[in-house]
Amino acid sequence: MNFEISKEPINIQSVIDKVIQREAGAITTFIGTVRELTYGKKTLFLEYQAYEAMAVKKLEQIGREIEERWPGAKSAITHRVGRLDITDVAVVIAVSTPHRADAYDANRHAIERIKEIVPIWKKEHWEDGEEWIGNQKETLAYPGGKPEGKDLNE
Amino acid sequence: MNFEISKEPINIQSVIDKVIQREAGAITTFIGTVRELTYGKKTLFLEYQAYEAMAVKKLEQIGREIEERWPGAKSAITHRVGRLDITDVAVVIAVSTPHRADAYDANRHAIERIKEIVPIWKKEHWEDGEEWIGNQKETLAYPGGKPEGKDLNE
Amino acid sequence: MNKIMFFAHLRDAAGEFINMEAAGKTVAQLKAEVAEKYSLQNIETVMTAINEEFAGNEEIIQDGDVIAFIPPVSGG
Amino acid sequence: MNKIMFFAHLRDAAGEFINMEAAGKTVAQLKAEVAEKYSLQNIETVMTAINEEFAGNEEIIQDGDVIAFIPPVSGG
Repeated sequence: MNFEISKEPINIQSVIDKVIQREAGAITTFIGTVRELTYGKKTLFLEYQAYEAMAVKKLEQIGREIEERWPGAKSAITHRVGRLDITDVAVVIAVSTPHRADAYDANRHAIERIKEIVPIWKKEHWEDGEEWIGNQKETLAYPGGKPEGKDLNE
Repeated sequence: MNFEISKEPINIQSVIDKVIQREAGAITTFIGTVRELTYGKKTLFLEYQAYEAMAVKKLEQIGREIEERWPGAKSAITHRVGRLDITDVAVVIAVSTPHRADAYDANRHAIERIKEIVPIWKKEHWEDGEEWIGNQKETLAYPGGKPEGKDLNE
Repeated sequence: MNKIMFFAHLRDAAGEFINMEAAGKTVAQLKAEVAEKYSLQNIETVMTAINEEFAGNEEIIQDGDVIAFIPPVSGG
Repeated sequence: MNKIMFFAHLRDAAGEFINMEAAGKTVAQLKAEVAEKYSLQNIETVMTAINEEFAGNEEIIQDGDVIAFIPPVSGG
Protein backbone atom coordinates (compact mmCIF):
# COMPACT_ATOMS: atom_id res chain seq x y z
CA MET A 1 0.00 0.00 0.00
CA ASN A 2 2.48 2.64 -1.13
CA PHE A 3 -0.27 5.05 -2.24
CA GLU A 4 -2.89 6.03 0.27
CA ILE A 5 -5.56 8.50 1.26
CA SER A 6 -5.69 8.88 5.05
CA LYS A 7 -8.25 10.31 7.43
CA GLU A 8 -5.68 10.23 10.25
CA PRO A 9 -2.50 12.30 10.74
CA ILE A 10 0.30 11.02 8.49
CA ASN A 11 3.30 9.32 10.08
CA ILE A 12 6.16 10.64 7.95
CA GLN A 13 8.63 7.93 8.96
CA SER A 14 6.22 5.20 7.91
CA VAL A 15 6.00 6.69 4.40
CA ILE A 16 9.81 6.87 4.22
CA ASP A 17 10.10 3.25 5.38
CA LYS A 18 8.16 2.11 2.31
CA VAL A 19 10.86 3.31 -0.09
CA ILE A 20 14.03 2.17 1.69
CA GLN A 21 16.03 -0.16 -0.54
CA ARG A 22 19.57 -1.50 -0.35
CA GLU A 23 20.29 -0.18 -3.84
CA ALA A 24 19.22 3.37 -3.00
CA GLY A 25 21.59 5.97 -1.62
CA ALA A 26 19.17 8.86 -1.62
CA ILE A 27 15.65 9.42 -0.34
CA THR A 28 13.83 12.71 -0.77
CA THR A 29 10.59 13.60 0.88
CA PHE A 30 8.17 16.39 0.15
CA ILE A 31 5.92 17.35 3.04
CA GLY A 32 3.09 19.70 2.22
CA THR A 33 1.90 21.58 5.28
CA VAL A 34 -0.97 23.98 5.84
CA ARG A 35 0.37 27.50 5.50
CA GLU A 36 -1.17 30.33 7.46
CA LEU A 37 -0.88 33.04 4.82
CA THR A 38 -1.62 32.75 1.10
CA TYR A 39 -1.23 35.99 -0.85
CA GLY A 40 -1.55 37.86 2.43
CA LYS A 41 -4.87 36.27 3.41
CA LYS A 42 -5.01 34.43 6.74
CA THR A 43 -6.22 30.83 6.65
CA LEU A 44 -7.94 29.52 9.79
CA PHE A 45 -8.06 25.89 8.71
CA LEU A 46 -8.47 23.72 5.62
CA GLU A 47 -10.73 20.90 4.64
CA TYR A 48 -9.57 18.31 2.11
CA GLN A 49 -11.99 16.12 0.19
CA ALA A 50 -11.02 13.25 -2.13
CA TYR A 51 -12.64 10.94 -4.63
CA GLU A 52 -10.79 8.30 -2.74
CA ALA A 53 -10.90 5.25 -5.04
CA MET A 54 -9.86 7.28 -8.07
CA ALA A 55 -7.30 9.31 -6.11
CA VAL A 56 -5.49 6.13 -5.06
CA LYS A 57 -5.46 4.95 -8.70
CA LYS A 58 -4.00 8.26 -9.83
CA LEU A 59 -1.34 8.21 -7.12
CA GLU A 60 -0.43 4.70 -8.29
CA GLN A 61 -0.22 6.02 -11.83
CA ILE A 62 2.26 8.68 -10.67
CA GLY A 63 4.30 5.94 -9.02
CA ARG A 64 4.44 4.04 -12.31
CA GLU A 65 5.44 7.19 -14.19
CA ILE A 66 8.34 7.66 -11.77
CA GLU A 67 9.53 4.06 -12.09
CA GLU A 68 9.50 4.32 -15.87
CA ARG A 69 11.27 7.64 -16.08
CA TRP A 70 13.83 7.15 -13.29
CA PRO A 71 14.95 3.51 -13.32
CA GLY A 72 15.51 2.09 -9.88
CA ALA A 73 13.26 4.69 -8.25
CA LYS A 74 10.71 3.63 -5.66
CA SER A 75 7.97 5.94 -4.39
CA ALA A 76 5.23 6.24 -1.79
CA ILE A 77 2.61 8.91 -1.32
CA THR A 78 0.05 9.49 1.43
CA HIS A 79 -2.46 12.33 1.19
CA ARG A 80 -4.63 13.31 4.11
CA VAL A 81 -8.30 14.27 3.97
CA GLY A 82 -10.63 15.98 6.44
CA ARG A 83 -9.99 19.07 8.55
CA LEU A 84 -6.39 20.28 8.85
CA ASP A 85 -5.04 23.09 10.99
CA ILE A 86 -2.07 25.39 10.34
CA THR A 87 1.23 23.40 10.10
CA ASP A 88 -0.63 20.08 9.80
CA VAL A 89 0.76 17.72 7.17
CA ALA A 90 -1.47 17.37 4.08
CA VAL A 91 0.74 15.20 1.90
CA VAL A 92 3.98 13.22 2.17
CA ILE A 93 5.84 12.05 -0.93
CA ALA A 94 8.90 9.83 -0.48
CA VAL A 95 11.14 8.75 -3.37
CA SER A 96 14.30 6.66 -3.19
CA THR A 97 16.81 6.39 -6.03
CA PRO A 98 20.36 5.10 -6.43
CA HIS A 99 21.67 8.63 -7.11
CA ARG A 100 20.60 11.87 -5.54
CA ALA A 101 19.77 14.10 -8.51
CA ASP A 102 17.03 11.69 -9.56
CA ALA A 103 15.54 11.67 -6.08
CA TYR A 104 14.87 15.41 -6.29
CA ASP A 105 13.59 15.36 -9.87
CA ALA A 106 11.30 12.36 -9.38
CA ASN A 107 9.88 13.78 -6.17
CA ARG A 108 9.11 17.09 -7.81
CA HIS A 109 7.40 15.27 -10.66
CA ALA A 110 5.10 13.66 -8.09
CA ILE A 111 3.92 16.88 -6.48
CA GLU A 112 3.38 18.58 -9.84
CA ARG A 113 1.32 15.62 -11.06
CA ILE A 114 -0.73 15.51 -7.86
CA LYS A 115 -1.76 19.07 -8.61
CA GLU A 116 -2.79 18.06 -12.13
CA ILE A 117 -4.53 14.70 -12.04
CA VAL A 118 -5.36 13.50 -8.53
CA PRO A 119 -8.98 14.14 -7.54
CA ILE A 120 -8.45 15.88 -4.21
CA TRP A 121 -9.81 19.32 -3.33
CA LYS A 122 -9.20 21.77 -0.56
CA LYS A 123 -11.55 24.29 0.95
CA GLU A 124 -9.97 27.27 2.61
CA HIS A 125 -11.66 28.68 5.67
CA TRP A 126 -10.92 32.35 6.43
CA GLU A 127 -12.31 34.72 9.03
CA ASP A 128 -14.70 36.15 6.46
CA GLY A 129 -15.70 33.10 4.49
CA GLU A 130 -14.74 29.83 2.86
CA GLU A 131 -14.10 28.60 -0.66
CA TRP A 132 -13.18 25.48 -2.58
CA ILE A 133 -9.83 26.15 -4.22
CA GLY A 134 -9.29 24.95 -7.76
CA ASN A 135 -6.96 25.48 -10.58
CA GLN A 136 -3.74 25.93 -8.64
CA LYS A 137 -1.81 25.33 -11.82
CA GLU A 138 -3.90 27.92 -13.71
CA THR A 139 -4.65 25.39 -16.40
CA LEU A 140 -8.32 25.99 -15.94
CA ALA A 141 -9.90 24.95 -19.17
CA TYR A 142 -9.74 21.44 -20.53
CA PRO A 143 -11.47 22.08 -23.85
CA GLY A 144 -11.83 18.36 -24.44
CA GLY A 145 -13.47 17.91 -21.06
CA LYS A 146 -10.51 15.94 -19.72
CA PRO A 147 -6.76 16.21 -19.34
CA GLU A 148 -4.92 15.62 -22.61
CA GLY A 149 -2.46 12.92 -23.61
CA LYS A 150 -0.09 12.15 -20.79
CA ASP A 151 -2.64 13.12 -18.16
CA LEU A 152 -4.68 10.08 -19.01
CA ASN A 153 -3.99 6.69 -17.57
CA GLU A 154 -1.91 4.98 -20.22
CA MET B 1 20.89 23.35 17.46
CA ASN B 2 19.72 23.08 13.85
CA PHE B 3 23.13 21.83 12.63
CA GLU B 4 24.58 18.78 14.29
CA ILE B 5 27.02 15.91 14.07
CA SER B 6 25.61 12.83 15.77
CA LYS B 7 27.15 9.60 16.99
CA GLU B 8 23.67 8.09 17.40
CA PRO B 9 21.09 7.08 14.75
CA ILE B 10 19.32 10.15 13.38
CA ASN B 11 15.64 10.66 14.20
CA ILE B 12 14.30 12.03 10.92
CA GLN B 13 11.13 13.49 12.42
CA SER B 14 13.12 15.49 14.95
CA VAL B 15 15.12 17.13 12.15
CA ILE B 16 11.88 17.95 10.31
CA ASP B 17 10.37 19.42 13.49
CA LYS B 18 13.14 22.04 13.60
CA VAL B 19 12.03 23.66 10.35
CA ILE B 20 8.24 23.70 10.76
CA GLN B 21 6.93 27.24 10.51
CA ARG B 22 3.43 28.71 10.13
CA GLU B 23 4.56 30.64 7.05
CA ALA B 24 5.89 27.54 5.27
CA GLY B 25 3.76 25.35 3.04
CA ALA B 26 6.52 23.05 1.88
CA ILE B 27 9.20 21.01 3.60
CA THR B 28 11.68 18.89 1.69
CA THR B 29 14.03 16.41 3.24
CA PHE B 30 17.04 14.68 1.80
CA ILE B 31 18.00 11.45 3.50
CA GLY B 32 21.35 10.01 2.51
CA THR B 33 21.49 6.27 3.16
CA VAL B 34 24.28 3.73 2.87
CA ARG B 35 23.99 2.06 -0.54
CA GLU B 36 25.10 -1.52 -0.99
CA LEU B 37 26.54 -1.16 -4.50
CA THR B 38 28.70 1.64 -5.83
CA TYR B 39 29.88 1.17 -9.41
CA GLY B 40 29.15 -2.54 -9.03
CA LYS B 41 31.30 -2.98 -5.94
CA LYS B 42 29.64 -4.35 -2.81
CA THR B 43 29.99 -2.30 0.35
CA LEU B 44 29.89 -4.18 3.67
CA PHE B 45 29.69 -1.12 5.89
CA LEU B 46 30.90 2.48 6.10
CA GLU B 47 32.74 4.49 8.68
CA TYR B 48 32.24 8.26 8.85
CA GLN B 49 34.74 10.57 10.53
CA ALA B 50 34.26 14.31 11.09
CA TYR B 51 36.27 17.30 12.22
CA GLU B 52 33.30 17.92 14.40
CA ALA B 53 33.73 21.53 15.55
CA MET B 54 34.52 22.74 12.05
CA ALA B 55 31.85 20.56 10.44
CA VAL B 56 29.16 22.16 12.61
CA LYS B 57 30.43 25.63 11.63
CA LYS B 58 30.32 24.71 7.95
CA LEU B 59 26.80 23.27 8.24
CA GLU B 60 25.76 26.53 9.89
CA GLN B 61 27.36 28.41 7.00
CA ILE B 62 25.25 26.38 4.55
CA GLY B 63 22.16 27.30 6.59
CA ARG B 64 23.05 30.99 6.28
CA GLU B 65 23.61 30.64 2.54
CA ILE B 66 20.13 29.13 2.20
CA GLU B 67 18.46 31.87 4.23
CA GLU B 68 20.15 34.55 2.14
CA ARG B 69 19.36 33.01 -1.22
CA TRP B 70 15.82 31.75 -0.51
CA PRO B 71 14.07 34.30 1.72
CA GLY B 72 11.82 32.71 4.31
CA ALA B 73 13.66 29.40 4.13
CA LYS B 74 14.59 27.59 7.34
CA SER B 75 16.96 24.62 7.39
CA ALA B 76 18.32 21.91 9.67
CA ILE B 77 21.01 19.31 9.00
CA THR B 78 22.21 16.35 11.05
CA HIS B 79 25.12 14.21 9.85
CA ARG B 80 25.99 10.95 11.52
CA VAL B 81 29.50 9.67 12.28
CA GLY B 82 30.86 6.25 13.25
CA ARG B 83 30.05 2.88 11.74
CA LEU B 84 27.00 2.66 9.46
CA ASP B 85 25.47 -0.43 7.86
CA ILE B 86 23.63 -0.75 4.56
CA THR B 87 20.41 1.38 4.53
CA ASP B 88 21.49 3.29 7.66
CA VAL B 89 20.88 7.03 7.50
CA ALA B 90 24.07 9.09 7.12
CA VAL B 91 22.60 12.57 6.72
CA VAL B 92 19.22 14.29 6.98
CA ILE B 93 18.64 17.73 5.48
CA ALA B 94 15.29 19.44 6.08
CA VAL B 95 14.32 22.75 4.49
CA SER B 96 11.02 24.59 4.79
CA THR B 97 9.95 27.42 2.50
CA PRO B 98 6.73 29.27 1.75
CA HIS B 99 6.60 27.83 -1.80
CA ARG B 100 7.55 24.39 -2.98
CA ALA B 101 10.01 25.04 -5.81
CA ASP B 102 12.35 26.79 -3.37
CA ALA B 103 12.21 23.87 -0.96
CA TYR B 104 13.67 21.53 -3.57
CA ASP B 105 16.30 23.98 -4.82
CA ALA B 106 17.48 25.01 -1.37
CA ASN B 107 17.66 21.41 -0.19
CA ARG B 108 19.73 20.41 -3.17
CA HIS B 109 22.08 23.33 -2.55
CA ALA B 110 22.67 21.94 0.94
CA ILE B 111 23.71 18.45 -0.16
CA GLU B 112 25.96 19.80 -2.90
CA ARG B 113 27.67 22.14 -0.44
CA ILE B 114 28.11 19.37 2.14
CA LYS B 115 30.07 17.47 -0.48
CA GLU B 116 32.27 20.53 -1.08
CA ILE B 117 33.06 22.20 2.21
CA VAL B 118 32.05 20.15 5.26
CA PRO B 119 34.98 18.24 6.81
CA ILE B 120 33.45 14.76 6.96
CA TRP B 121 34.99 11.66 5.43
CA LYS B 122 33.78 8.17 4.75
CA LYS B 123 35.76 4.95 4.64
CA GLU B 124 34.25 2.16 2.56
CA HIS B 125 34.75 -1.39 3.78
CA TRP B 126 34.54 -4.10 1.09
CA GLU B 127 35.16 -7.81 1.27
CA ASP B 128 38.65 -7.30 -0.16
CA GLY B 129 39.75 -4.11 1.54
CA GLU B 130 38.90 -0.65 2.77
CA GLU B 131 39.58 2.89 1.64
CA TRP B 132 38.92 6.49 2.61
CA ILE B 133 36.82 8.02 -0.12
CA GLY B 134 37.56 11.54 -1.26
CA ASN B 135 36.87 13.85 -4.08
CA GLN B 136 33.27 12.81 -4.78
CA LYS B 137 32.79 16.00 -6.73
CA GLU B 138 35.95 15.39 -8.75
CA THR B 139 37.26 18.81 -7.92
CA LEU B 140 40.42 17.29 -6.60
CA ALA B 141 42.95 20.05 -6.74
CA TYR B 142 42.62 23.32 -4.92
CA PRO B 143 45.70 25.07 -6.37
CA GLY B 144 45.50 27.76 -3.69
CA GLY B 145 45.39 25.11 -0.99
CA LYS B 146 41.80 25.96 -0.07
CA PRO B 147 38.38 26.35 -1.64
CA GLU B 148 38.06 29.56 -3.60
CA GLY B 149 35.76 32.53 -3.13
CA LYS B 150 32.31 31.42 -2.11
CA ASP B 151 33.62 28.29 -0.44
CA LEU B 152 35.18 30.38 2.27
CA ASN B 153 33.25 31.55 5.28
CA GLU B 154 32.18 35.06 4.38
CA MET C 1 -29.02 3.01 -14.02
CA ASN C 2 -26.02 5.26 -13.34
CA LYS C 3 -24.52 6.82 -10.25
CA ILE C 4 -23.40 10.44 -10.73
CA MET C 5 -20.93 11.71 -8.09
CA PHE C 6 -20.13 15.31 -7.18
CA PHE C 7 -17.14 16.86 -5.43
CA ALA C 8 -16.03 20.17 -3.94
CA HIS C 9 -18.30 23.12 -4.91
CA LEU C 10 -20.47 20.80 -7.00
CA ARG C 11 -21.16 18.63 -3.95
CA ASP C 12 -22.16 21.71 -1.96
CA ALA C 13 -24.70 22.49 -4.72
CA ALA C 14 -25.95 19.03 -5.75
CA GLY C 15 -25.14 16.65 -2.89
CA GLU C 16 -22.82 13.70 -2.77
CA PHE C 17 -24.41 11.73 -5.63
CA ILE C 18 -27.59 11.05 -7.57
CA ASN C 19 -28.84 7.96 -9.39
CA MET C 20 -30.22 8.51 -12.86
CA GLU C 21 -30.58 6.89 -16.25
CA ALA C 22 -27.71 8.19 -18.40
CA ALA C 23 -26.94 5.26 -20.74
CA GLY C 24 -26.60 6.37 -24.36
CA LYS C 25 -25.84 10.01 -23.55
CA THR C 26 -22.46 11.55 -24.18
CA VAL C 27 -20.51 12.98 -21.28
CA ALA C 28 -21.14 16.47 -22.69
CA GLN C 29 -24.90 15.91 -22.81
CA LEU C 30 -25.04 14.57 -19.27
CA LYS C 31 -22.88 17.39 -17.99
CA ALA C 32 -25.10 20.03 -19.59
CA GLU C 33 -28.29 18.45 -18.26
CA VAL C 34 -27.02 18.07 -14.73
CA ALA C 35 -25.48 21.55 -14.72
CA GLU C 36 -28.80 23.08 -15.66
CA LYS C 37 -30.81 21.02 -13.18
CA TYR C 38 -28.60 21.99 -10.21
CA SER C 39 -27.49 25.43 -11.46
CA LEU C 40 -23.85 24.32 -11.26
CA GLN C 41 -21.15 27.01 -11.58
CA ASN C 42 -18.07 26.90 -13.81
CA ILE C 43 -19.12 23.67 -15.41
CA GLU C 44 -16.80 24.33 -18.38
CA THR C 45 -13.82 23.76 -16.06
CA VAL C 46 -15.16 20.44 -14.77
CA MET C 47 -13.62 17.18 -15.94
CA THR C 48 -15.45 13.89 -15.97
CA ALA C 49 -14.46 10.41 -14.85
CA ILE C 50 -16.19 7.22 -15.93
CA ASN C 51 -15.48 4.31 -13.60
CA GLU C 52 -12.58 6.20 -11.99
CA GLU C 53 -10.80 7.13 -15.22
CA PHE C 54 -10.86 10.50 -16.97
CA ALA C 55 -13.23 10.47 -19.94
CA GLY C 56 -13.61 12.79 -22.91
CA ASN C 57 -16.72 14.87 -23.66
CA GLU C 58 -17.69 12.65 -26.59
CA GLU C 59 -17.58 9.36 -24.72
CA ILE C 60 -20.90 7.48 -24.60
CA ILE C 61 -22.11 6.43 -21.17
CA GLN C 62 -23.00 2.75 -20.70
CA ASP C 63 -25.56 1.34 -18.31
CA GLY C 64 -24.00 0.84 -14.88
CA ASP C 65 -21.14 3.31 -15.43
CA VAL C 66 -20.24 5.40 -12.40
CA ILE C 67 -19.80 9.01 -13.46
CA ALA C 68 -17.92 11.60 -11.43
CA PHE C 69 -17.67 15.32 -12.10
CA ILE C 70 -14.19 16.50 -11.20
CA PRO C 71 -13.64 20.23 -10.65
CA PRO C 72 -10.06 21.53 -11.01
CA VAL C 73 -8.13 19.65 -8.35
CA SER C 74 -6.30 21.36 -5.49
CA GLY C 75 -4.55 18.65 -3.52
CA GLY C 76 -0.94 18.70 -2.39
CA MET D 1 53.04 25.78 20.33
CA ASN D 2 50.60 24.53 17.72
CA LYS D 3 48.27 21.55 17.50
CA ILE D 4 48.25 19.87 14.06
CA MET D 5 45.22 17.64 13.41
CA PHE D 6 44.88 14.85 10.83
CA PHE D 7 41.83 13.19 9.28
CA ALA D 8 40.90 10.23 7.08
CA HIS D 9 43.91 8.64 5.36
CA LEU D 10 46.24 11.20 6.93
CA ARG D 11 45.10 10.12 10.40
CA ASP D 12 45.78 6.49 9.54
CA ALA D 13 49.35 7.53 8.63
CA ALA D 14 50.17 10.21 11.21
CA GLY D 15 47.75 9.73 14.12
CA GLU D 16 45.03 12.00 15.44
CA PHE D 17 47.23 15.04 16.12
CA ILE D 18 50.70 16.23 16.99
CA ASN D 19 51.95 19.25 18.91
CA MET D 20 54.76 21.21 17.31
CA GLU D 21 56.16 24.71 16.97
CA ALA D 22 54.85 26.12 13.68
CA ALA D 23 54.56 29.87 14.36
CA GLY D 24 56.04 31.95 11.54
CA LYS D 25 55.78 29.23 8.91
CA THR D 26 53.37 29.46 6.00
CA VAL D 27 50.71 26.82 5.57
CA ALA D 28 52.60 25.53 2.50
CA GLN D 29 55.85 25.18 4.44
CA LEU D 30 54.21 23.34 7.31
CA LYS D 31 52.34 21.07 4.94
CA ALA D 32 55.52 20.13 3.07
CA GLU D 33 57.43 19.46 6.29
CA VAL D 34 54.74 17.31 7.82
CA ALA D 35 54.10 15.44 4.57
CA GLU D 36 57.76 14.49 4.36
CA LYS D 37 58.05 13.52 8.02
CA TYR D 38 55.04 11.15 7.85
CA SER D 39 55.29 10.14 4.17
CA LEU D 40 51.78 11.47 3.58
CA GLN D 41 50.09 10.60 0.27
CA ASN D 42 48.27 12.97 -2.09
CA ILE D 43 49.23 15.99 -0.03
CA GLU D 44 48.58 18.30 -3.02
CA THR D 45 44.84 17.55 -2.68
CA VAL D 46 44.78 18.37 1.02
CA MET D 47 43.25 21.63 2.23
CA THR D 48 44.19 23.32 5.46
CA ALA D 49 42.13 24.89 8.20
CA ILE D 50 43.44 27.33 10.78
CA ASN D 51 41.21 27.55 13.85
CA GLU D 52 38.37 25.77 12.03
CA GLU D 53 38.38 27.99 8.93
CA PHE D 54 39.87 27.18 5.53
CA ALA D 55 43.22 28.91 5.05
CA GLY D 56 45.33 29.61 1.95
CA ASN D 57 48.79 28.20 1.34
CA GLU D 58 50.42 31.60 1.94
CA GLU D 59 48.85 32.27 5.30
CA ILE D 60 51.33 32.66 8.19
CA ILE D 61 50.72 30.50 11.23
CA GLN D 62 50.54 32.25 14.60
CA ASP D 63 51.49 30.80 17.96
CA GLY D 64 48.54 28.89 19.42
CA ASP D 65 46.77 28.37 16.07
CA VAL D 66 45.12 24.98 15.66
CA ILE D 67 45.95 23.59 12.23
CA ALA D 68 43.96 20.83 10.51
CA PHE D 69 44.81 19.05 7.29
CA ILE D 70 41.60 18.39 5.37
CA PRO D 71 41.66 15.73 2.62
CA PRO D 72 38.93 15.94 -0.05
CA VAL D 73 35.70 15.57 1.90
CA SER D 74 33.22 12.73 1.32
CA GLY D 75 30.26 13.34 3.60
CA GLY D 76 26.62 13.20 2.61
